[in-house]
Amino acid sequence: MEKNTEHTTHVHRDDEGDKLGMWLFIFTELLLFGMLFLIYAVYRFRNPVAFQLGGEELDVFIGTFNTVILLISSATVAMSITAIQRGNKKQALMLLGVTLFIAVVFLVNKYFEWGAKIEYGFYPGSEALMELGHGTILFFGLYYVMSGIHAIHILIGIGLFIYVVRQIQTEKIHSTDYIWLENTGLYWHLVDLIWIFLFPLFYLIH
Amino acid sequence: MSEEKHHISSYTSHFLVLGALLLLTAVSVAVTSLEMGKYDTLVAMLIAGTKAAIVLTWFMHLRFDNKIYAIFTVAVIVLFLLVLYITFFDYSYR
Amino acid sequence: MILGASTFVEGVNNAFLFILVIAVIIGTGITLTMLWFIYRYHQKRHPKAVQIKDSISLEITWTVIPIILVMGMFYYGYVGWIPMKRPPAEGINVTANARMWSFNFRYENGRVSDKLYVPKDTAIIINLNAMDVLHSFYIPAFRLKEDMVPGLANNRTWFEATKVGTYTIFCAEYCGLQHSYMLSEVVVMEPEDFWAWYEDPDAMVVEVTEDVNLALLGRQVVERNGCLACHSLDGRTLVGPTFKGRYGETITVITGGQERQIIYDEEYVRRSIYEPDHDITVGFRPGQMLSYEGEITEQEVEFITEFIKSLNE
Amino acid sequence: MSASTATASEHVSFLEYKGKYKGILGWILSTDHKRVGLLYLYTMLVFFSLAATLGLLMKLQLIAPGYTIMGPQTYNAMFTVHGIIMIFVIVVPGLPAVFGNFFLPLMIGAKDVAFPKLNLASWWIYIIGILVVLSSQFVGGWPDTGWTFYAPYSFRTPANVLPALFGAFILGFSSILTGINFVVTIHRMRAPGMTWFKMPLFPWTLYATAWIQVLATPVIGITLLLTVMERVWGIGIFDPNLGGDPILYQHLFWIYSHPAVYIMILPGLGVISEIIPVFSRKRIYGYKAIVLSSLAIAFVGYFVWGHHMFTSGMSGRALFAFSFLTFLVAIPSAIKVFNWVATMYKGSLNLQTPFYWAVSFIFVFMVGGFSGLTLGSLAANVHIHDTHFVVAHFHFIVFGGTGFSFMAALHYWFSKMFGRMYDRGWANTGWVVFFAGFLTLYLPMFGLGMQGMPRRYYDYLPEFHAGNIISSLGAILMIAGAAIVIVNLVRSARHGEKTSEKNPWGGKTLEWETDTPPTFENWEDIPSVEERPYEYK
Ligand code: HEA
Ligand code: HEA
Ligand code: HEC
Ligand code: CUA
Ligand SMILES: [Cu+2]
Repeated sequence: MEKNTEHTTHVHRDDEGDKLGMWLFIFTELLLFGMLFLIYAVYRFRNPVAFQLGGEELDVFIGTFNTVILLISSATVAMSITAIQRGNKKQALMLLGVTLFIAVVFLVNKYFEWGAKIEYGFYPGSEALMELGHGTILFFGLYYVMSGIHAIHILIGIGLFIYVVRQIQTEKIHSTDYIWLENTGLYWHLVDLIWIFLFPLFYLIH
Repeated sequence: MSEEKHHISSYTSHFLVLGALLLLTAVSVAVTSLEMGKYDTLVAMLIAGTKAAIVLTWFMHLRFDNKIYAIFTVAVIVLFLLVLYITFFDYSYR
Repeated sequence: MILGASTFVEGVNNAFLFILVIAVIIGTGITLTMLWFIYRYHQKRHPKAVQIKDSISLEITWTVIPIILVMGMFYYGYVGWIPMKRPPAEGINVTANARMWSFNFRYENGRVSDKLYVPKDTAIIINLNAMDVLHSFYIPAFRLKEDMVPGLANNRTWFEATKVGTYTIFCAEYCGLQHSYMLSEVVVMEPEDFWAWYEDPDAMVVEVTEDVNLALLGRQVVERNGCLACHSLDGRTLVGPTFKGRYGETITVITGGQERQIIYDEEYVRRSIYEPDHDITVGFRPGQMLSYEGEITEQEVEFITEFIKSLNE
Repeated sequence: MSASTATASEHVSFLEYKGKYKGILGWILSTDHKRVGLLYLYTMLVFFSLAATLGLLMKLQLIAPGYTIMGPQTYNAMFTVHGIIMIFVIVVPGLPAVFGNFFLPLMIGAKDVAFPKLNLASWWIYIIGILVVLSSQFVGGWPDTGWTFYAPYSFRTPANVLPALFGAFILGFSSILTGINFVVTIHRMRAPGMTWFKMPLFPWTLYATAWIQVLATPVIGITLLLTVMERVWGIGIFDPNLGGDPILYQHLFWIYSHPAVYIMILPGLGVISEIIPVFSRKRIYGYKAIVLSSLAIAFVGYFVWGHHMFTSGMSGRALFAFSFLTFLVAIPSAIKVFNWVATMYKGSLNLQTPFYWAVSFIFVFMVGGFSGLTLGSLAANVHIHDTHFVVAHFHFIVFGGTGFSFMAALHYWFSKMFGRMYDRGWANTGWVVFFAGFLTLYLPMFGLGMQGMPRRYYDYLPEFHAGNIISSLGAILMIAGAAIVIVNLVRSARHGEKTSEKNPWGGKTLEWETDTPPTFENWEDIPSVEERPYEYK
């Protein structure tokens, strides 16, 4: 990650610098996903009908549910920062626990969502898909790639949260030194931010 | 440097923000059943954009942090939109 | 620059020359100035540097002048390019097919040729069709280049030749192993000659079989269609298996994921040409060879078979 | 690492400094920005030699039409690996990773970069990336797609391109991390008193470059990743048979790779902006104009990617816009050139090897730049796109630009880095031979391109023979020149005349105030800055 505690405590600690580093990293992520959105825009522009039909294949309920819980998890992370700032370790841990739990639920949902599609024979390169039109292939190609890469980010987020929780438990993160938590929070909000766009683009088009 | 003052957001404010986000989600889902033709996507993107802005300003603290982050963020988004715009110079006129 | 033989030549050359002249003037100017400074202000001759103040007006001058110059360059480039994008409504339509690694050209009356024959002073509209990967249709003498993109609708270019002669067509977009051998020629003729060629009845129904060497005809078909880019006649393995010594053998192929033994006979050759991905010879990849359905006639398949057979001797 | 060891290590140069680890581990595990910089330098030397040898072999193949020393498959693999290594391993990281790492903290008065461990990590990632690229040799042969990996060939070729794609993807991470590191370093760690407009020009260009690294590299990352997925799973995004658009691949590729060419050149322009005033004994002319032009190049450079696609089948309107923007992006470069020349005016020129490299840089950069303008012109581009004219353009500007500035920087900072001075006689001889070889090698390629010889051609028609012979002979001359330069530097780094002179050239920037070679943490007291840089009296 962007910072290293050892170095900062010995030589010079620069929370602002660490945060700037995190923001820069977020910018790279924004552009990475940005390009996927660009591809999406191009293909949707060229295959409007197929994308609409594709969108109808996806389950709005699961999508909405995932959106709601992801938003909640963003709020709990933000609140955990408040808790740490106020020196309330227990509350912070609890809030992070909720976040972690939601992250896992999100992935479980994804698993079932993907599982159902794959069972149905809808996955990149599958015969059922190849028989459909080009637009549909592209829609599902993008759907798998974009939600897949997003899911990988959730996994990384889970790893980070586990690390942060341990740091809080061992008092490495506390009310005057919580940049790791803040940066992890920023990262998690980014994951949320991307989902905010993925959701309408894939689930809500008609 | 690390002694700078930090803004501490209250739980209430977080709840309010979350409420707004959930509300917008609900609106976004609800509007899809209205048939608005080509404005569909526009509306959906406007709502998503608002949500994103809310997350950036409050959850990601852009409002309270050093201004430079907000400036950079806006610049990056503008850069992306320009790239998107220029790409469509090709696709819109092919 | 090289000789030119189309209506685009002037526009391109002008754009080129305009930039070249400016480049030479400014480039030599700056170089000489630097050399002069190096001589004149050498430590020995000029031991003490004179500090000068920045001058905004100077900065503006050498920003504005280049802007004007580059706008000139842009203008000439634009003017020379506009006609390339505006094919006239009337003209001879030809479809250029590109595949790894050969071109062929199909005319409206169904005539197919591996060289492009065109009349002088007539607009030729080329529909570019790439069958596998990107290729590029490049005729230096015409200052003409346009990529051939698989799946791209309305991929067209055009030209009007101004001089009778034969000019090379290159494939200018990298397309794999034999990219540098993907050449053809454009033959510009007087209109009368062209129409005579175009309507040549013999060209359509070629072979009257009697006393002709079928294997030799097969060889011509194979050469014309660029098969030899992938299939050797001497036993070497190129992109595909060799033609030599295969006929009549029992070979192993993969059909629909299943290995099976089959005999290399006329039927197999036909299937290999029309449906290459049906049976994949062990050790090779599907998707390399494309179907020649509609390009090679049943009769020609016969010739090819005879030719492959003849390689056994 | 703590403050107490700093006193013990007083006046021990970073080269001799003993840290936690001994021997080679003390290098490959060191987070000292100077050691990391040198690690990059050594790595690059090795892989540059490899890729340059491939270049020479290609030229030997092209000395006559037909088969001379290799078959087409080998040739295709060679220019691919040559291109990948030269671009992703040498010139993209190039100056920032070597001289940026070494001198950025010195020039802005910092003890290290903002994230030293991350810095070391990016070198490791870099090594892993290189190894992955080269591993393709052992898993299915070298890739044969060209460094551009154009769809759909890149997922139809029988050769195994996955390692190359993956390797380039990994190298991208290294680049991003360096970029993040530099932006934060420059924002947070400038010495007291060093306001933005008192910062020297090399750090300024690094700043602009770092932003491009941060904002453009992810684009190539995702593009390469998608190509991998396309090859493995057939997701269809670039595959015309499944509805994808191969031209979209080109858009994405060049959205990164055009800004990337400015990643390559900007730090080079920065180096030249350091050298010219120092050897002219004069304040740089138009400091602010040069700063602003760097930022302008970085920004406008984002919007011209389409000039690589003028014949790709893109819409006419897009071509129009891209050509227009391409011409605009040339202006900031012009401003720089004029300011450099103005700096020499009425100076007191001290003719040393770095200065020779710098002046010849300006020359080749001009030739490369003007040929770039020719390529940017719509009509001219149609004729010379994908011919050897392009090859000449980018060797002139990449090798001539980045390469020459790299050499200039090496000579300029050599004594600071190694505590020894290079042999000036050999250095100058090497430069002469190199420069002559360079021109003989690449000038004829302009002619070949205008005649219509396409690039990536293993074999060519007899009419192109003359140009190719000259060019191939030039390659041999140039190898001789490069060998002199490199051997001289390598030898001098080990056995050259020792020097601890802090400021051999009379430079005015902060790096010349440290010991030669610098101590472990560079400064006992962080200097404070009052004057603008380059204030000669
Ligand atoms: C260091 C890398 C670098 C740099 C800095 C540049 C700089 C420029 N490049 Fe180049 N370019 C490449 C690396 C680079 N390029 C590479 C690697 C390729 C090939 C990729 C591939 O296909 O494999 C390429 C290809 C390439 C193409 C596509 C060619 C094709 O495939 O058809 C074009 C087209 O417009 C182009 C244009 C330019 C222009 C206008 C500049 C300008 O920025 C140049 C500006 C400089 C000057 C103009 C000179 C200095 C100014 C003066 C002396 C003052 C007087 C000036 C005026 C009057 C204007 N380049
Ligand atoms: C930094 C970038 C860089 C550099 C320096 C070079 C250097 C050289 N390149 Fe490079 N080249 C590219 C980047 C570069 N190239 C790219 C991006 C491509 C496009 C690939 C593609 O199409 O996909 C390309 C393509 C390319 C082609 C075109 C292939 C084709 O289209 O058919 C050719 C052909 O001649 C060529 C030749 C050379 C030669 C002869 C050199 C020589 O000048 C090399 C000279 C180097 C030396 C002279 C140094 C020698 C030093 C030693 C051997 C070491 C001695 C060492 C010690 C003692 C330690 N290159
Ligand atoms: C782009 C390369 C390419 C071209 C051009 C090409 N082929 Fe092939 N061909 C292959 C490959 C690869 C195979 C093996 C895979 C397969 O069986 O489909 C093959 C297989 C064959 C076979 C079966 C051979 C065997 O030994 O099993 C025949 C017959 C054949 N091709 C004929 C032709 C003819 C006739 C032409 C020209 C009209 C032609 N090919 C053009 C690549 C090519
Ligand atoms: Cu076809 Cu190159
Ligand atoms: Cu470019």
